[in-house]
Amino acid sequence: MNFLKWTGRTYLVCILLFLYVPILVMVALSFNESQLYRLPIEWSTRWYEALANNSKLHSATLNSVTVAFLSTCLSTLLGTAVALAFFRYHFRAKRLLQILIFPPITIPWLIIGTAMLVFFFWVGIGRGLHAMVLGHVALSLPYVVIVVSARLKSFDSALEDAARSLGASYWQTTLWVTVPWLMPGIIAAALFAFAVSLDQFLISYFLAAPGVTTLPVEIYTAIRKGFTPEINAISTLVIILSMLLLLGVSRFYRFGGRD
Amino acid sequence: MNFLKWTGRTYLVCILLFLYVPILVMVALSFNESQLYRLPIEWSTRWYEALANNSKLHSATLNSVTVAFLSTCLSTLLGTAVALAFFRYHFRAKRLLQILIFPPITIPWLIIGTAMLVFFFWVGIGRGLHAMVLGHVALSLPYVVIVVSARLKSFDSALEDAARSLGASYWQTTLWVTVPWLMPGIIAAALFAFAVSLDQFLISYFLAAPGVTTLPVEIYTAIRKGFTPEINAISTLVIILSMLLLLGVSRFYRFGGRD
Amino acid sequence: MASVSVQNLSKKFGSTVALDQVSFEFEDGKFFALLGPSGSGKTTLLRMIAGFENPDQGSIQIDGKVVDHIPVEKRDIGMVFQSYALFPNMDVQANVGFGLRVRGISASETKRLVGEALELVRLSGFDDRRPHQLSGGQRQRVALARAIVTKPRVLLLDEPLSALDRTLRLEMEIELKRIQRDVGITTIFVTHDQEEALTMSDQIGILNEGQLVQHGSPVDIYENPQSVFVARFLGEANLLKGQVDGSSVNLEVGGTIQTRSKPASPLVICSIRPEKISIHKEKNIAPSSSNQIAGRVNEHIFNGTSLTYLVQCGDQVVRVFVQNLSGELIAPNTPVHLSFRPEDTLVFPDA
Amino acid sequence: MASVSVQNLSKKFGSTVALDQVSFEFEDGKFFALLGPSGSGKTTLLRMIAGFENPDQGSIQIDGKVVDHIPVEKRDIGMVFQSYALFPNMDVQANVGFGLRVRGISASETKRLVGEALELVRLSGFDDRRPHQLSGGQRQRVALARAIVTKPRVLLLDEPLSALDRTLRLEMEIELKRIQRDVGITTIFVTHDQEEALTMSDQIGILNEGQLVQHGSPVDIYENPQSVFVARFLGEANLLKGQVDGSSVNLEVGGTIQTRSKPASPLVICSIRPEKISIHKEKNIAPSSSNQIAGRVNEHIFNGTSLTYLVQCGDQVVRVFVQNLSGELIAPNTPVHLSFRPEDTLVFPDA
Repeated sequence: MNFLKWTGRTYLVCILLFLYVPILVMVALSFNESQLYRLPIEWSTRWYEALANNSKLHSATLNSVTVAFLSTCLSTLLGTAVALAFFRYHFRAKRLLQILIFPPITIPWLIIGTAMLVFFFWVGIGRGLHAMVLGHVALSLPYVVIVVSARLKSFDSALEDAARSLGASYWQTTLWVTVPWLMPGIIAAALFAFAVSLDQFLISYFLAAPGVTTLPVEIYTAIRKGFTPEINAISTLVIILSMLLLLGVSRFYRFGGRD
Repeated sequence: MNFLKWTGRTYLVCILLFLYVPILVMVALSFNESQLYRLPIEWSTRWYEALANNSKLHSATLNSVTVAFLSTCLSTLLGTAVALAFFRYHFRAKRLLQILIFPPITIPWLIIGTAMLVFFFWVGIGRGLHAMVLGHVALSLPYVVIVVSARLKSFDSALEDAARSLGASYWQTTLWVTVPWLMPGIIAAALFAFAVSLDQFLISYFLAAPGVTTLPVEIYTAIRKGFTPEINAISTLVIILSMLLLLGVSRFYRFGGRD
Repeated sequence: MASVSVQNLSKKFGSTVALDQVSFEFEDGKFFALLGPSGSGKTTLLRMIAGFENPDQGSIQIDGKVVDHIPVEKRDIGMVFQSYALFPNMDVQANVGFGLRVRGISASETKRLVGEALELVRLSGFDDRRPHQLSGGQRQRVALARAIVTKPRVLLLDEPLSALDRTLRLEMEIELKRIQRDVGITTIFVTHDQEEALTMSDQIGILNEGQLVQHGSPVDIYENPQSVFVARFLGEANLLKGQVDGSSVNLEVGGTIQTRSKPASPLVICSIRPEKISIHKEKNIAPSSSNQIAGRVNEHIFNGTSLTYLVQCGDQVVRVFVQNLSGELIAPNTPVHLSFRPEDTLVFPDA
Repeated sequence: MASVSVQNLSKKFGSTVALDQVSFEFEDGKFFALLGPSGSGKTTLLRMIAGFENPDQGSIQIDGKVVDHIPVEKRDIGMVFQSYALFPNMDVQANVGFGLRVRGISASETKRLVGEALELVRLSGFDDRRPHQLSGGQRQRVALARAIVTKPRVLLLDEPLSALDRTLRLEMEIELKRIQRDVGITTIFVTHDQEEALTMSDQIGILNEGQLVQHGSPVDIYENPQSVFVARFLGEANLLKGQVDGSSVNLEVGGTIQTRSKPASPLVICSIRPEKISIHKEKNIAPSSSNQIAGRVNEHIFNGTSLTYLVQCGDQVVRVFVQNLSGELIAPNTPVHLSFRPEDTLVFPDA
């Protein structure tokens, strides 16, 4: 009894220490005048100003967001339709599809990214934004299907029967009854897909055309070249974006506990 | 109606084309004599032989698996306990914890890795296997908590009441009734954690001590230095491992559809 | 308001026969109950009339028109589901108005019709509630209002009361019957609960293993079951085995009795309803024309309005139903005499 | 086998009073029903006796020993839950044997005791089944066997029949009563279903808003309710308002009647059970000592064993229960005369 409460507290400490404290330290340092990790912190916005003048970073951010946005739209639409198809129909490929859905999650992205690189290059799709969007859709689709399917599990299909008995056509039933009911799942899935896309640094790294870069690639390159607090500044901005995303997700996707 | 079936097929094509065909091509090429992507494929195991003689890769693999194993054990144990604590008790920190559980999933690993690097370096935990295990536990814990909590959602707490009314102590109830019931969720969570750990190339990259490398880091470095089919060979082996993992997961973690 | 006619409906699911050559006429404006044990095909029949299932053979007509190839949404039916199936994302107003919205009725007209329907089910003023804010009985009423607001030709009810507890169910049985009578809509009601079927319907059809085994008014079927299955499934029946001896029957539990009709085979099963049996402590209190058997009270079940005695007769337990007029009980282990009239003693061949 | 005594139990959940100064003696070997509407505190009381909840005030004794600080697992109780709560990862043998395994009983002894318990609930040969392979009634029996195999001092039942359908429930009511009598264990049964309470128990305690409002044997409470709440909650009651005029009561629905006891206030409510009322088409057929009121049949509800007439008397509907002796009905709209004895006419002050 006390053991579990104690575990809860340990977990809190663990989370704070290994995830949130590092993040807070980074946020704090992004406002530090000094380039070295020197204390006490002297308030400064110089790294944000440097950011504002870094046009390479701007286009990288734009690319990141464009790819994330396009791939999120595509994978959410397609993934929801796939989850519905799984729910409603028994077709021959169904079992196969349900098995094939897991590997993209368990195989390291690095390997998949490498495989895609080789393949896209080979068949002439090449590199560039279009290849990145394709890659991100393929990678985030499984998350969408899994999250929407989880929501569908508790869907009472009598609701669809009821709508049809009241005169609603197939499409009216889907749009007015099923999709509104799925909405929390769909929104959570879209946020997941967006996060996955932003996260997929390596894929982007391999698939991007030499001229096109995305934000994670930029950060990575900057880190390799030299570790400047400018990185802390951009990371802080990304964290704020992620926090907004997470608030959206936890608003729609409840889990754990009884409440 | 036909639209959804058509979507199912599109999805199959999409999955095959953008994930499985690349992977198969990579597997095929790992058995090709030629270093260049030259057809037709001439059967050869030379890249696997090269692998067998690459001692740096061996220690990298050993490190990867050690870290993944340790962090999986720790995060599965701790995560299951946390999920149980969420389920059974209302404590003050609960709501806070439930909100804090999402960010590690939505914030790009790159950023978290950077933050951890800065922080661990700063407080003197430094780099090395112990830091990597800590980092991986912190990152995979949320997955464990979420997967086990999802399973707990359908747990009838009357089962625990029943066990206690029959004379079972708190620990007997947990070990003989609750945990066996949770087992599919716990196993799925452990496999997730293992996959996450193998996947966390960047974290490892930043946190590893100069002498200590892990498999993904090795692969990455090899790719940067020059793209040899040896990479295809090692990737093929990783894919086989992942496939085994995925079979384990889909055995225990059912999702989607009605069956 | 329409008649429904089904002809020779058959359906298999895999190798399981769900329906086997079922034909029936549902007359206009009546309340029908389809009664049967689970797996008897009653729900399949209802879903076929609704259009959710297609028959392998046979044809369905609504108002004389074949509807076999008309999809659910064009059949103009109202249906109430076991789980209520209220749309959780809509309030009561939007739930009830759904069928009107789909038909493109104007907002003001919809509001008026929804108001009328809610008044009919006595839920005026609940317009803004969400389904999860309603009790079980209220949800059932909303589901009913939603099904009838479009003035469908037929109302189909799929065990709509099975999710309610006993008290609420008794209340809703009366309510549902009242509403059906007020609206005058042809209603088909599927249930496995014989008391619901008896209480509510004008006509009962009893299904067993995909076949329609008997149909008629509740009183008619109850008083004149045509098989042991029906006698046992609709109401309770004491079944006593016996051998025919001339025009009378020698029961295995002892006693020679007269039956309503002439026994048709040498070995028979006699069926007597518990409420048709009188129980006495003294022997010759019943008219001499009555059938009599002797027994000993095992126990009594006190029910408030009535008592059921379980009487041991030979190796069999006979149930006797007695209205609670005085609150007096016959104690367990008392020897008793049971009597019942020959016209209440049905006889079936022993298969 | 033990007596249970609760004294002055009180419990609040937040600002809601769940139990308010409840005291009761559960005698050794008897079958008790705790009956009440939802929220009346009956489940809280049961869970307190089990040890899942702690009282804010008061004390619980089992066999004369205070158990307030003894945890659930040490109280030596057996409990059957509403959801059955069978362990899904264990077969029937392991489920029933769980309590013995926990107590460290040897494997061979466990096997023997489990076999006995399964025989008692008539499930011999089901040892290897998993819960999901059993029907609802079978699961209930396994849950019961599991609860009694350890020979606990008290058996606690938390609405164990509410998940079963009507037919199965009637069967299990009889079965449960038989097993309780065979084992002779003190049994406390929580239910909101008055028919279950009447049918099964030796003693009923009626709870309302956290208070124990009446207790006694089923027949005693049914025939002598001490408040309008009890009259209405346990069984059906026709409640007629009236004004006292000397020793008789002038009813609002018309008619002057005599009551069992002397009315204590000028405005009263008379309560008459539906089965105590006789219905006649002619006027003076009842003995002249009877109370009489006039009405008109609204409708009848045919139930198989019985009929219920809803009779309009003034602006009120009176229910009349009649055993189905002949299958004959009085048609709706027939004027009728209702008669009932003064000793069946209870009188309560009108609050």
